[in-house]
Amino acid sequence: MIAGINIYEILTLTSILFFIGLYGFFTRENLITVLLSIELILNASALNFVLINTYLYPDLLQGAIFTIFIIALAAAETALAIAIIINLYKLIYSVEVKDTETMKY
Amino acid sequence: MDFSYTILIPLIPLALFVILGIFSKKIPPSISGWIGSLGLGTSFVLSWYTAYSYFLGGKLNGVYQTFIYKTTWLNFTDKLHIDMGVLIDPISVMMLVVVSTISFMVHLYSRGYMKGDDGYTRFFSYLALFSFSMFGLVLATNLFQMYIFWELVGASSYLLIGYYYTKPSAVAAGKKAFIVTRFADLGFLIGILLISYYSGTFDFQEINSLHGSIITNWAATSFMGLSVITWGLILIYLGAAGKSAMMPFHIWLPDAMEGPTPVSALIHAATMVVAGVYLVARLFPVYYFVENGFALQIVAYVGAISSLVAAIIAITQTDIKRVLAFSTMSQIGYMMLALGVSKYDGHEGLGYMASMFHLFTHAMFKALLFLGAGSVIHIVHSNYLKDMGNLRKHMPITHITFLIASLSIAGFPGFAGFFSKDEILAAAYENNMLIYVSSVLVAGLTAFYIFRLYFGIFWGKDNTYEHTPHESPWSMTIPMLFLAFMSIAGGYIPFSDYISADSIPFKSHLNLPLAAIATSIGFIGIILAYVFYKKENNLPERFANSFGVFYKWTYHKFYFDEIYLFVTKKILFGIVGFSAAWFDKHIVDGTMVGIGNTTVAISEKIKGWQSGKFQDYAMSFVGGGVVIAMVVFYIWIN
Amino acid sequence: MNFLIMNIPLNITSTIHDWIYSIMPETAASITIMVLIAVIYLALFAIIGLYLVLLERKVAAWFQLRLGPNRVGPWGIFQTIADALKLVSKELTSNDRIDKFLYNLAPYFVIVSTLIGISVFPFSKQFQAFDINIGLFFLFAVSSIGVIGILVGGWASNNKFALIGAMRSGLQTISYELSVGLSLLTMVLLTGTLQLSEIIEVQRTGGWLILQGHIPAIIAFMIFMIAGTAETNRAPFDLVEAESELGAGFHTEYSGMKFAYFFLAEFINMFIIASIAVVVFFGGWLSPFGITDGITWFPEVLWFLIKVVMIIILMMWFRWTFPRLRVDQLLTLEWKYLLPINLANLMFMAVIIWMNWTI
Amino acid sequence: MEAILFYILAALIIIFAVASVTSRKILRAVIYLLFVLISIAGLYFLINYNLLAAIQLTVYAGGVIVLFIFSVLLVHHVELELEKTPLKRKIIAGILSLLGLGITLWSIFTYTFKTATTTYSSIEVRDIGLKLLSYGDGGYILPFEVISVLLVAVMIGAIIVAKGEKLKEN
Repeated sequence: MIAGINIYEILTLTSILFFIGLYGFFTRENLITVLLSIELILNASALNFVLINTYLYPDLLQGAIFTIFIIALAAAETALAIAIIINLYKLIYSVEVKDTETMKY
Repeated sequence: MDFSYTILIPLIPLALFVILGIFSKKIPPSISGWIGSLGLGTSFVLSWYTAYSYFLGGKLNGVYQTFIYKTTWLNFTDKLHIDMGVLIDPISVMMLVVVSTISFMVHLYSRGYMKGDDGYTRFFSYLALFSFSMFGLVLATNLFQMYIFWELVGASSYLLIGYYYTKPSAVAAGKKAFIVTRFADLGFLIGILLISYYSGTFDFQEINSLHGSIITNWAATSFMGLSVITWGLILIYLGAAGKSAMMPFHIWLPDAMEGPTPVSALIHAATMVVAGVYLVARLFPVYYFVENGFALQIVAYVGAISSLVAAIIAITQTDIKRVLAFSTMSQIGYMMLALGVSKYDGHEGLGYMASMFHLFTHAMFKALLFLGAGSVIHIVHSNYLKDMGNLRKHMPITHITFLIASLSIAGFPGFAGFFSKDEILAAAYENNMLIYVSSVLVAGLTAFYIFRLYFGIFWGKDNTYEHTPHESPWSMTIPMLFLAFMSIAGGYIPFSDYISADSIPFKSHLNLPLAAIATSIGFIGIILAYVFYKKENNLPERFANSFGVFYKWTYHKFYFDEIYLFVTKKILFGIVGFSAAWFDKHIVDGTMVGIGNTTVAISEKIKGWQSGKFQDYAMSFVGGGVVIAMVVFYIWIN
Repeated sequence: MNFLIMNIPLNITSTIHDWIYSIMPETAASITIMVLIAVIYLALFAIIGLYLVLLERKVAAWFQLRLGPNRVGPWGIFQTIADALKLVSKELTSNDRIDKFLYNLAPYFVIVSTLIGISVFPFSKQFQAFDINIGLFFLFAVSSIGVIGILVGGWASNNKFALIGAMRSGLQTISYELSVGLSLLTMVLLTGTLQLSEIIEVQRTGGWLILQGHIPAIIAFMIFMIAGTAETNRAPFDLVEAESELGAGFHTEYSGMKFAYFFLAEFINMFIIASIAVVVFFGGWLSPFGITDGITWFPEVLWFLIKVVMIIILMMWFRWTFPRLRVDQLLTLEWKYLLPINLANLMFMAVIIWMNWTI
Repeated sequence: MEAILFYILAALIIIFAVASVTSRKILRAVIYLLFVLISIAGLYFLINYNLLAAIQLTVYAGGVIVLFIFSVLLVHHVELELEKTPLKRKIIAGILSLLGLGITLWSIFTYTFKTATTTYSSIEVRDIGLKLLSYGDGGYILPFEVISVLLVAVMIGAIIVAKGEKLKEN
């Protein structure tokens, strides 16, 4: 619990972070940068978990533990995604989103 | 007395079928023939033993008892359950004897006849399957079990007719038999449902024992002037007519001769085709008592007409197997009419007894005729009368046995056919003069065409053959000799001591005046045949020409096939089918195609949305989520 | 203001602490103290860095049977200060077409991460800036940031040698971080706490941890030294720089003070590794066998520095003894030998603690 | 003081997040993300979740960001700039994000949270460790194990995927 800060301000912060990530996810043209945006989204939710835990149920640990899980999942997701991106680069020498549209109508 | 061992009689062929069917590629032909014959031999011995013990000891207070051993097979509800079991009563025991005897003989015969055939083992497995089904049919305790085996019999008949499946005509014949009998069986099935619905049971015994009181109740529910139960019986008779090749449904039987000759002997002469007769006999009390036997009269008239028409057609056919096929049809018509004119009690039930008697003797001599024909065909390699002639010296045993069978079917005194036919004629005479006259006429025609055949094959012109004809091997002649013996001795069995409509034995005696009339008519037929066909001459042609159109009609079997083709092709396919097709094509298909075209048109417009960019999809997803959230919140606020 | 008081206890001298609080309002006081501590640590950082460089040169000279720097000041003790002055006055050159922002940012990553690193060590009972409850883990976390500076700097230089050096550094650091972490984790099983001051307290009663944990502790120490040497990109694991192959590796394009930052950071990293080793294995500021326990005026920080210098000399000894590894050998050593051994050792330690076999 | 720190951190987070999603230099975007992550770690420190902060730093700063930088090093050159996003796309995405943000904030602000009055000083590593390994009520042993299995699977999967072509050759 941060003195002088109420939960609304914190949730506003995380919401803004989340939607900045979403905006990046929509607009970035490069797979790596898209992944960065996903990290932002994940972090926003992880932060939400922790902060809500602190503000509403300070004697519980669920939020912290779930954040640990989220971080682990994020790491796993990134590792796999980057492996795929590197393989893609090996195949088509590009990591642009527009070059991966082979499933178009 | 315990007859539960009779369950083995069908089960042995079933085991044979399974073994021979599964290992048909593994078992060498020499062994499979022996296995089949041995198995059927066991059934044969068991059947005769059953007959011996039943007819000597099955009476209680002068009435033959019915023994039933059954188990509930499918239990739907307390009331609706389907049983499986064996029913031992005079006619089933008689049928057991017939089926097992003919089947055993045919097995023995086939070992010689089918020698060297590719599907030898397959043939025996089919035969075993047929035997199993036929035994099951005969021993059925209830309508449903009978129906099951009825269809199994049809299926194995289909398999055996189409045995030479590389031959298009055989395949077509198999299909024809299957479709026609299937069509008739539809009536049978509906009949079963009607009868069972109103009687509340499938069980033969219960249905038959209901005849006194309940039938009047049944009669109350009427449809088109007839009670529902009469309709049910007529429908059941439809099935019987299909199986037994009665008039409208007889067209499959001549074509069924495409199958191997032993099969014709077994299935299409002696056993399966009399299943219809057996079915009517099995339900005889119901037939007799419902609405004063209206359905039974139909049976009688259909039988009489069939027998007459078939006899006429048989005269002109040149394929010897077809002649025999029409002869079979004619004789079954005899049995049917005998049942039809029969009454129930005591001596009045003479027709019933005569029918069964004739069934028995006919099975023997007709199977023998077929086996003889098979023997001839085996040597001549042709089915046609014109390719035969003067074979009596080359094939003495075949000649003699064929002659015995011919005399028997012609009703020559002293032979089996004489006795049974006499009983039928007597029954007809006592009850229906019209039918009697027709029957006498048929007797004469029968004598004529069978001796036409006999003289055509064994006398007449001296044909040149590819190789010198010789007598068939012992494996074929021994069954023939046995059946020849039965064709004579069968007539001396006191049938009325054993079989009657009400299971009470009575005394029957030869009706001499009637026998004399029939015999003289038969003589006329034989003499005519002798004149026409003993030596090669032009008499038959002149005779045929004098009949003109009638001869042509007869030769073409009264255009029955053509009528059927016209009805199916022109009316069903042409008018009904065409309009149905139009509807299907323009309305049903049109709707579907319209839906498809609309979808295609819409998707052409919107396919650009599928850009292949996952971000676009995510945007649509989030946009949808936002919209839904807005709607939900809007509703929530208000 | 709980936050500051609780997490940054000012233990250097309580008098200064009290004095500052007495003359200023609370917020201002804590900010002042924070600045003061930062200045102290920066100074410490500079002095340690400079004199480790000198020590290295002296040790190298000694190993190679020569004199080393001996002109500036007595025994050349001002040599590195002179060097630093030279570097400060040098022009900051850079390549054309580089990412200026990242190029300039990179050295600070390295510097800041090392600086944060040294702030958590208890040099003595009183001398510790930041006694965080997850001390070891925090150190581990912070030290992993340093590699980002190397990677970014190498990439932003627009130089292929720098890029290769940076890539190698990334590989090496990420790989060996595992071994460092696992070997420390082995010891954490023994101490039951991550807080550095408590780790030292544990050793006060039971003896140094390398003795308490006997076999697995010794194995862990060996692994830690190997991996730690690799973490600091020192020979025989100096593939990152590898002068004979890559010029100067990732900092090829850096000059002047920025180069000095990388250079200093390397030595401070060495110091950090040595300090961790001292804290975790050799009892931190505790005297051997408690020989100075009774002497209240004795500066315990001396023990800490003596032990650290011993370990640093050991690491320098490595440098002048072993030839450089190839990059595949480096990775093979880590993934095929150190990591499995480490995991087995961790199990071993767990069993020992479970069965209560510790001394 | 803490409030000021929070505002500073919040400002850093938002500024660097925006910079991260708009920067046209790829490695800068990664570094901005790193700053966001470090600021979030700072937030964790601020609420005394030291362990989480350290995990955030270790995994994100030490692992994920290094992976990102690695991939950038492998696939991108320093002189390249990212392609410009079409303006139309930016506008649509912006409107969508703002709409979503609006709805989220609206729903947050219309809800009354029951903020707890007690405060929990600092979470201990020991507590979290025990919680993660306890199989009783409120224990997380199963998800913990599942995550471990997932990580192993991902490790193997990443190796296979990245190696792809070479494996085929062999």
